Amino acid sequence: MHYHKPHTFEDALKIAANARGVTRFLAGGTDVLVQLRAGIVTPDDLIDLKLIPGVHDIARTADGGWTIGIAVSGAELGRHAALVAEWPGVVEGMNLVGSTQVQGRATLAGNLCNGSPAADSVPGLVAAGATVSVIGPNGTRKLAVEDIPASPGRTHLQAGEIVTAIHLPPRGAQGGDAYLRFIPRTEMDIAVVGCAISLTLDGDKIATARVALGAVAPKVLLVADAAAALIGTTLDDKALAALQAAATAAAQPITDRRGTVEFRKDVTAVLAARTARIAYARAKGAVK
Amino acid sequence: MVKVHLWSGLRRFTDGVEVVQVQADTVGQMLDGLVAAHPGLAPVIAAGVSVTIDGVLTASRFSAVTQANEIYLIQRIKGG
Amino acid sequence: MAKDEIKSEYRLIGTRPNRPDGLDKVTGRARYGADMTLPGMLFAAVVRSPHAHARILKIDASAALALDGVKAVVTRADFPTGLTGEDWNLQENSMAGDVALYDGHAVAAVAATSRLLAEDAAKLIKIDYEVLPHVIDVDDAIRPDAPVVRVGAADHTVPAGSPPNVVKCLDFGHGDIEAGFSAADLVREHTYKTEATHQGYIEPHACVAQLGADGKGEMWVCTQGQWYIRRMCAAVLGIDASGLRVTPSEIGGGFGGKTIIFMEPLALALSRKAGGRPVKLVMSRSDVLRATGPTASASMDVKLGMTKDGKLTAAKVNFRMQGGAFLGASPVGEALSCALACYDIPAVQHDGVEVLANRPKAAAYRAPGSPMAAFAVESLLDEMCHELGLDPLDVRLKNAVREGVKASYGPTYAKIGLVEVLEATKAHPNLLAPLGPNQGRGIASGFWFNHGGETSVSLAIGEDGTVTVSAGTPDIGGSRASLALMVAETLGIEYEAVRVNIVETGALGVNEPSHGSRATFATGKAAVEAARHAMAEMCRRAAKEWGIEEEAVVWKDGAAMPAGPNAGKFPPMSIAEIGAKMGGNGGPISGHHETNADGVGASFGAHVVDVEVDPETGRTTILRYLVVQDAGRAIHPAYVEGQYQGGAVQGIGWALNEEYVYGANGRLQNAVFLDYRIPVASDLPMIDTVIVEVPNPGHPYGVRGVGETGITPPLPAIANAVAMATGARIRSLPLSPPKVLAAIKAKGRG
Amino acid sequence: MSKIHVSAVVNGDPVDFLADPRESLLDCLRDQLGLTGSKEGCGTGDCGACSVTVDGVLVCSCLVLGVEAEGKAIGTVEGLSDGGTLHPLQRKFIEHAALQCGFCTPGILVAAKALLDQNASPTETEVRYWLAGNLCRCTGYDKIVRAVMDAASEMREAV
Repeated sequence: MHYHKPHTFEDALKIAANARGVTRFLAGGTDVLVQLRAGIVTPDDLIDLKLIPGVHDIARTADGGWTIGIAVSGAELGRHAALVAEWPGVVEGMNLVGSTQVQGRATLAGNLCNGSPAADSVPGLVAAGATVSVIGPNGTRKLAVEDIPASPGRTHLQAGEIVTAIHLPPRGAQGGDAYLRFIPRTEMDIAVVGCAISLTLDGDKIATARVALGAVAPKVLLVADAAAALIGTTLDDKALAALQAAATAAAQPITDRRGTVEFRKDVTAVLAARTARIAYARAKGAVK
Repeated sequence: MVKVHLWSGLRRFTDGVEVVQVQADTVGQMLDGLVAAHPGLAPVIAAGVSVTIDGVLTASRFSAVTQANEIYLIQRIKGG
Repeated sequence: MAKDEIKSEYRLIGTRPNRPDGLDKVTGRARYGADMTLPGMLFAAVVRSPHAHARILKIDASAALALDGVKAVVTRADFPTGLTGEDWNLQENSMAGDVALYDGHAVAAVAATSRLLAEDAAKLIKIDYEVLPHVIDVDDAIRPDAPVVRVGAADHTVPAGSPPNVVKCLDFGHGDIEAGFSAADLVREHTYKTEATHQGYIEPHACVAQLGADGKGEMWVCTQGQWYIRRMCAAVLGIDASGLRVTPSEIGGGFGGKTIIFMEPLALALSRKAGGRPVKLVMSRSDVLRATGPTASASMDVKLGMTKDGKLTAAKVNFRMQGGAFLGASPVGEALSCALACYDIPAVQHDGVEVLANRPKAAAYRAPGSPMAAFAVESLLDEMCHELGLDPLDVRLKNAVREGVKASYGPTYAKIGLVEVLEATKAHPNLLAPLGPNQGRGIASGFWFNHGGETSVSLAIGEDGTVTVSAGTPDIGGSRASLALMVAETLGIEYEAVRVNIVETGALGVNEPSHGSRATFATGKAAVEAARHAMAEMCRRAAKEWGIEEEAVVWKDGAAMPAGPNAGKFPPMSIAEIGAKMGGNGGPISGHHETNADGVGASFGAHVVDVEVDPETGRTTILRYLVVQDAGRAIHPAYVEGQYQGGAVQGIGWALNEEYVYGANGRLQNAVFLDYRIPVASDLPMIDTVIVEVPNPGHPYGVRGVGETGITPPLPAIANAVAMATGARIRSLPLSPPKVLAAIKAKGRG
Repeated sequence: MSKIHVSAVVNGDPVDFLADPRESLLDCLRDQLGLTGSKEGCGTGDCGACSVTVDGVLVCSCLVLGVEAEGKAIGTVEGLSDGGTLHPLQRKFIEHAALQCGFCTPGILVAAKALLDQNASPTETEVRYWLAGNLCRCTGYDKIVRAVMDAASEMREAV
């Protein structure tokens, strides 16, 4: 295995272009090292992106959104008070990834590019309407986060493409988001079901909403029907029931060592309602 | 003579007798006496059994036994 | 010597000094299995079967051996043939013969000059398999048409015509069982299941082994018992036991799983084949989960008869257990023996079978068999209490065994402490805590025999009067401290003046491992005897110095002194003075004792747990937890509490989330800590403890042994609490959220 | 598979070692530098026995490559005590009997110190969640949590 530490994304691209075997990028490193140790993947070339200037930065954009560097760790994200105040759901999703120790290493970009349908940080990004910048052999492009995952362990990134930054839109007034997951223990588990909801209010009424589900399909789901069930309501019982029905209908889970189809569908409904209540309260400014 | 209580699964080797009397002054003599009187018990005793004297487990073949003692063979117990 | 009189107050026993090995263990200096390096050392990697059951057609190691730096490859062909019984089991479990019997079964091993090279070489060893049908579940394995795990494995207890995987049958009981059930007002019968769990010690198995062509070698290894390792490795490799010197490292947890060998013979065989160079072999976590020690899985029928006022009249249990592909590995005998041991029941019948399945060889795990049995019996007992409107703690007290009562497993109980435990439980404030919605309280009792075993201890007086104890039972949870306390108490010296070393196999006679809750009981008893032996010699030396009869000298407060007015007037001669003089008046002074320790006293416990169950997700939260257990005597109460708390939390894991999950292909699906879910700190509240002391007359300070009983009550206590919280009775473990939610929903439909 | 030269500072001391890029920082600490206090319990970041700090950040050293240590300051259990003086956490772990087998202890001490460095008065819940990635199979965590809380209390009084 060859280890590279480029200082620009362009250099990283060149290294990747010249690599002949299995190539992996290191943003945080938690997934790559686990796979290396378990003998699942031993890259021929490992390209460490953490030394590229700017990858550790969290920056306010001109439009009032945020750009998050690809090597920003979960712990760094959690310490950023302004970001936490605006996008608590995005941050709490990332902060649920692994232990305190893993938080020191794991990144949004890594969690996204690992391609796990159960990745805790991804539903929050999808609900937020986050996008990513990508650089590749054919230039740069921007993609919605929900367009990155393809299937377990696979993404829609093309060969040699690298995510260079993650962008959150402006939160705006009367917005709130939340992420909840279900795990058997209190910590250290992979999500059995995850649900993120971001919404904005017009007075008491929900003006816009995005609902994302994790771990109930081969990739993260953005559920338009679930969002539609919320928009125009004050999150009354009827709206919650419609949200639950839409979320459950969209879920296509499997039975595995972490849960059954029936259980995942049941919990999808439970989490959808609980997450919606938190996001709504946050949007009203009741809870941060 | 000492009286030895056998667990019920062993009684098929002793013509159904639950309490076997053997001549013995020690646990070792008692076990040998059991096998001599009832050869069907040999593989069981060879595989290992636990012996209690007055309710307390004993490990020594030299532990003394008398007719006043309550003596049981029980399943061999392995700890963790 | 006259029968010991057990006092209630001591100078040191019952205090909480710092453990002697504490400093090493908080600074990172303590050396565990993988921390040893030797000159010229090679590193090993093991090739394991990916199949649950497969004939090994061909092993081609030529590509591996062609790599520079690869020094040896071993397969079963490098081991002697003709072994029988448990020796064969151990050899077969260490490395597959013609057939791989479970996912993770070792098939070949390689030694090379670096760990990475060994791992690369292992990937180049090509093995051709013919996959065979497999069976995993205990109830599937017992079917007459089940895939046959091994032909001809059954022992003499199995009647002809039994299903092919049944390898052992047993039954025992007493009383008129039919009359007992007739006398009952309520008779209930249910079937219970528990999945296999792993001991889950955080330190993976590790050793550094060296073996020459002359059959002489040595090994550094994390183990609960260095002599067991020596005997087992010698048998598996066909060498003399005395040719192998085994030094125990510090040990990162065992819980029964490090009482036998797994990969140690492979390291020795590789060393022998590599010209005697030392070989380090460290298991990965997934190796540990796939190929070492799980406990058995169990399927259990229980039938109980009870009168309206809560008196048990009869009990019948029928247990089926699989302990992997190896005869004798399941603890079905222990499970049956413990099942009804807490209760005074006029008529009891126990039946059990052991079944083979395509799983790793089960190893002992903390009170082997007792937790599963308790889950079945204590669950049903609880259910019947509620059906009759009786208090479950009162019913347990009403039926509790006590001295003079005939035990369910046959003999009459000597001095035991269950009644005292239940009374202390009843008096505890946790029972008064109010319960909210979706909360429930569960109670259960538990029992373990405890164990004595082969024990040898030496003790030497230093020239300055300090004392060195050589013990053979590895210190897993503070036993150096408890041994030092007992020796210092006996000798009348300071705790700090006693150093306890855990020694290698050449330094003492055979010691059984630190298992069966025996280290403080048996090694402690032998250490006290060794101290008395040394005291007697020190009195002789003092008598010589004073020129009086040795009978005229007694030992008191750390010194020899004349006994009575006729012995003469001499100032006390301290242990330090005697140590300073011993070179000139007879040579070194040491005490020694060896025994197969008798006088073991059983330990009973009761646990009370409060839980809250999320009715929408089935997730259980432990709110409060109480352990009450009879220690006999707590030598170092902090480490007794630690045993209670640790046992309870292992039981909580077993009850809630731990289980072996196999795929349809027979492969273990959760061989990492991410998915083998042992409890984490945030899952738990503080674990409250009450140490009950009903001294064991068989130990000089009344010790019973405390390590194992604590894992027994949590399984049923939590199941009982969840049943109260949800109204749904679940008769299989673990109580994982999907199972609990399904039960809640089924109750709603019912 | 050529090895890479790495210069770093470990517990305040400059060190150099050659790392195969496939080796974890844990492998390098243990095998190259002889610092065997950090333990491997899982190799997948699930047990915390290998906890160290890298430039002050708590990580699992099994999830860091040795080659990534270039130019970094690494803190391990061996650096917790100041010469002959134990860190209050180390002392409290002994006094509270917060270890049985002791294998998880180095990782827990390093993790607990990282907590107290940023939060001088954690609640019991905060201690439990911070340490959720440090598995202990012996103690049931009770005495560990008490020892950490007591050490924090003593350190607050000493300030």
